[in-house]
Amino acid sequence: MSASTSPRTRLRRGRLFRAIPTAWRTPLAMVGAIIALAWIVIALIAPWAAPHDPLAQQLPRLTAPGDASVLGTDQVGRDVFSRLLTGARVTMPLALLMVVSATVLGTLIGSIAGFVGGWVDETLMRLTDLIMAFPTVILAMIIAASLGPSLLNAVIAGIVVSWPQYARVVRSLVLSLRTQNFVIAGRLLGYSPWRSLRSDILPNVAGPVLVLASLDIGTAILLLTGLSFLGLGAQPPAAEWGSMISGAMSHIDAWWLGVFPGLAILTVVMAFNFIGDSLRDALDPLSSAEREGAAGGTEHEEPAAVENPTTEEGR
Amino acid sequence: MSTVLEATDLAVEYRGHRTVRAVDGVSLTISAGEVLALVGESGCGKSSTARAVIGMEKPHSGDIRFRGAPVPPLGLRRRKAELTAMQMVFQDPNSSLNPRKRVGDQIADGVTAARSRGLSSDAPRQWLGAVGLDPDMVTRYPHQFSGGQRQRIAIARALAAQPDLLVADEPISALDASSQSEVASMMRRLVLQAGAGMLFISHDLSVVRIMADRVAVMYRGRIVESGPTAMVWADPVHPYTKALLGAIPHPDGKGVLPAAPAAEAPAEWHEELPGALDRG
Amino acid sequence: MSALSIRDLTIAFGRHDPVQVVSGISLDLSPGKIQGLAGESGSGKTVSAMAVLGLLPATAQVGGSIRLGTTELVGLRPRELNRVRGRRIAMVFQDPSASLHPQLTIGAQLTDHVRAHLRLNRRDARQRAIDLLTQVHVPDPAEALRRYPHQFSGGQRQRIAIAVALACDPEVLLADEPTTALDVTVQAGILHLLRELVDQRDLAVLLVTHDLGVMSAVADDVAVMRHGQIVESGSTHDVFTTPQHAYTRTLLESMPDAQQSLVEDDE
Amino acid sequence: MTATTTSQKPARLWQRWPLLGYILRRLGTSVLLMLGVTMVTFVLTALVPGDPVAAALGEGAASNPATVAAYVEEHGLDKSIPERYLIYLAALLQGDLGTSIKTGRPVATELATAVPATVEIALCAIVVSLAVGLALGTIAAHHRGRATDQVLRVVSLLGLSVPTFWLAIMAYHTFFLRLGVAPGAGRLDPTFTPPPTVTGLYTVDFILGGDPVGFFDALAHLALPVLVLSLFTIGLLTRFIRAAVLEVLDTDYIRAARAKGLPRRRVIGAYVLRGASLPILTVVGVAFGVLLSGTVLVEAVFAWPGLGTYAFNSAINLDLPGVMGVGLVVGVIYLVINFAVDLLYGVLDPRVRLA
Repeated sequence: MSASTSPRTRLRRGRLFRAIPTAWRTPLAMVGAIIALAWIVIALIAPWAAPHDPLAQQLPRLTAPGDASVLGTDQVGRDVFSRLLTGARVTMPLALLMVVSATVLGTLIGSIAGFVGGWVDETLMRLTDLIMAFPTVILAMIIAASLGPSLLNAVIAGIVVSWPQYARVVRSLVLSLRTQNFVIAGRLLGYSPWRSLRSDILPNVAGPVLVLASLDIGTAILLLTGLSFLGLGAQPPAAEWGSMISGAMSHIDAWWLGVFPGLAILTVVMAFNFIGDSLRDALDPLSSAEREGAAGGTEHEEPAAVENPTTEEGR
Repeated sequence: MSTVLEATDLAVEYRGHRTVRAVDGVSLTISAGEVLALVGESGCGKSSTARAVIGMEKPHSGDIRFRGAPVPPLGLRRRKAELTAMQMVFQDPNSSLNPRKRVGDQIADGVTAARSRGLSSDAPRQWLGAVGLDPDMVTRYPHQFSGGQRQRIAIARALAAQPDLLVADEPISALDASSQSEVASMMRRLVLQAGAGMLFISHDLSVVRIMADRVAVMYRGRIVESGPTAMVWADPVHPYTKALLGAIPHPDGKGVLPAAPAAEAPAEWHEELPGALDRG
Repeated sequence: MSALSIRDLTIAFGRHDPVQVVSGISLDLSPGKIQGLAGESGSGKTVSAMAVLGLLPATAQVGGSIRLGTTELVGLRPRELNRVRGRRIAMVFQDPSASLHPQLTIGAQLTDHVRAHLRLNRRDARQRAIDLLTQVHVPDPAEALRRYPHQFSGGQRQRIAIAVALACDPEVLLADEPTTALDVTVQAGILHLLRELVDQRDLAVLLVTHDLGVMSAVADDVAVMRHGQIVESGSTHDVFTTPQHAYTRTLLESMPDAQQSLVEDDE
Repeated sequence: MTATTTSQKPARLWQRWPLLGYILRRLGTSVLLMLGVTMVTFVLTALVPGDPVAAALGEGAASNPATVAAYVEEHGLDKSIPERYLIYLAALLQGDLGTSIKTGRPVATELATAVPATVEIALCAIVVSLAVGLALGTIAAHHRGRATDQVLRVVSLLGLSVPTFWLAIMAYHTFFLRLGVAPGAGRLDPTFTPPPTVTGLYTVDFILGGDPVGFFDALAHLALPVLVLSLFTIGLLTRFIRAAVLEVLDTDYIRAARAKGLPRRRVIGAYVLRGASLPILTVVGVAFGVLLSGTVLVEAVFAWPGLGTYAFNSAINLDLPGVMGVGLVVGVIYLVINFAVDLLYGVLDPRVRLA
């Protein structure tokens, strides 16, 4: 068997929609999905669920968690619990916006670079090189500071620093797909370049890009809260997790000010990472736990028979 | 018989830190209703020749004509309708089909290509039947088939375009031994029924023997011997052809070890024997 | 007397819903003989060979008995198994460019197990490696030890892989499709080498291959596998000339050798 | 591919000495990349809506037109942007990185202390992450699908999910303020004087200066920031090394090594890890960039006078020379890492070396 593609890439393609149901069945993905769902519900009902106005400075200051206020109050008498719930409405949609924009932008640029090739490819790839030469937080920080501190500018900075990774991945996928036999077969049958891209290439890019994006949601939340922590994102008095932690720095003995927003970020990011990792696992036959049946040890023959009961005799 | 393909003095080079000339002055012609087999061992340039003929590889020099008109390399642009009369079947059945598209739709693309040249073609269901699969499988996706079945589908898609020339690059080497000669015979039958010609690339001389009208043996980028299959098989002239034929083990139960060449690449294999070319 | 005796070997994959891929095969390997195991992909021939050396993944369940002399190999503890592997039973794989480590020199791969098993010092191990390379006809053995696999041709790589397998003088050699990845002229050379080594060293060989031509050329006895079972076995001559089982007949009839040319004589 | 090698054309210089050609090409692209990086940084900071004059002078002084005019004049802000860029480049060629608008000190001097401070943290963190990641990743791969693997998977994903700045605060609060087992912020206890500068890495300089007490104090100050910073990269490396090892475990050469009867430890050490070394090397390069990102946030908590702190101060003050300096340094670090990774490829893979 001298197949030109490795079994890995061969199996990975086209498995996306069968992979999603498989991924859901693993406990890790279930836990992730439940936590993520819980936070999404919180974000939706926060205005009604919050016991106090998250911005109102009307409670006694710096009271520890207790009967009066579930998670205590901050230095100006705001309710930490209400601010925590409201914070979910701020970070998650913006992180999603950031990831979706970066994915679309990166996919667009990556597929143009890979498909057109030549100097267009060269130029675009040097551009990604430039951006990727900077550590993401440092570049995002410079951009956010230049544009002026605001949450929206932090999102813009986040998009600028994160699209190149999608462009790189999509480009290399497109490049390898372009030489795949089925794409060439399409061209020999008279496909236009556009049709080739739309029907042969992009559908097969979708899976890996989706995995990348799902894993990137957590990173996006970390970046946005990090920039807010530095004072380059959400501005006071907004109820945002990163800036809540920043505010807690000057009242270090009031532990509840810092601990809870941090746990909020941790659980949300973890939930999306669990989901993303399970999805990657399901799409990648090698790193998966090899759920039953075909074992990784015998690539030569048996797995084909076990995995794929339709044999030659079946016709 | 009309000539469908004429390649003259074809050369293909690969640039790296060392430029490698994979095909070094190959000329061949294929007529309608004829199967030409190009045989040789790995790295001899037979696949590069096939890829250059169809336009996947830009030749370094030489001339390729399909029905008298030059074949431009497959670029970014859409291929002209006339050139969809050249089709190809690839070696690896797993990458030959789009995993995200129903096989019926992929065969239908072949039918569309035939229509674009004003020809009629059967429906995808009938094509599946023609290659020995259940017509009801048109709605399935490639992953629901075995490697051998996928190769049959790829053949159906190429033939649905009603080609005048089918280029087949090791189309059977990834299949189970027991179905190799059956698929090869089926390809010959269907191509000849359609009045087309076929360039059949293979490293397996025993399969070539039963299905090729003519055979060309390649060694290190050059054709060293060519002629009617039966003649080359029965009476090889070039030392390399002799070695190649002598090395084939036969399943006859006699326990005879095939002849092994004395060295890895004896000098005599490089000889040019004009008498060995275009025999018959 | 048989060197290796396989009795009622069964192999299944999966813990909860096991799929049986080998269901009760028995084979005997004798010194100086090549026992062929033929079959198409998915018939279970490769996993059977892997099971002998305990190379199957943890999800595999192996039943039955595999005896090497007086040692039972099924269920043997890893430490004891390692005393058998490479020392008494060795294996050659299909693709020599995959079975040799690309980042280690030939010398390292040829001597590390020799030193582990036979407790030789560096110099003796090196000398032994040179002798081995000479036996498998690799030119300039001393120089070859310093080189890496990619610097050799496919045929030489397989010769080196055979030398690695034979380095500790094993009694049994398992050869899994040893010529499938090679060109036919190179294959002929390897088959000659295999026969030569079997005769010289009185090796017992299990030759797994789908290629009936190869099987017919070198095997003394043949077993034909299908769906995890042996459907027919016997001396190579008998099985190839007077096949008893319908499946064997189908296999042989599908070979190009058995078929008439489809080309009609125009003249 | 075989066939003949054509050699009609006379071999060029770089064809005869491939290594020389490689280094020249490498230098060329490096210069281009550095030009690009400075340009990006320049354009970013010069074109944006923020007002550096106001940022530098403060609200009061910025309302005085004379002060503003003098300031603009002094820093050449009245010139066009391309002009200013060229002036900057000309100075750069003479090794002049300009003067910080905010502090009035030469940027080069400030970076000379900031960069080693960060490099010290990042180097320690990469060593810790790689050691832990190699161990955990290999263990996880060997126990694929079993409980150990699942636990390690959750642990490494947790590492990827913790907000670094929060963890830094929690660690500082717990180990310094509460338990008192860790030293406070900064690179040294205030009672110590920094060692004579040789490398700029305090630990190394203390050893070179023969001061063991200072060395241990510097090491103690490094501990918390390094551990906090490493958590994310440990998660990253563990996941990745697991995947790389799994891929290698499924190769014929590992089956062949096992079939030779080599002890398990030797199979892992000599065969598996060597086989996985190239992808691991690649991800270590990536991890270094991630670490540099993390330093910005961790340095802010531990009052560490490093590159991250410097970048932050320059950015919020829209201090153009400072930001440009950061961009340059970051570009150089990126190039050095990539170059090191490429060289190591050659060391680890004979196919690259001999090609």
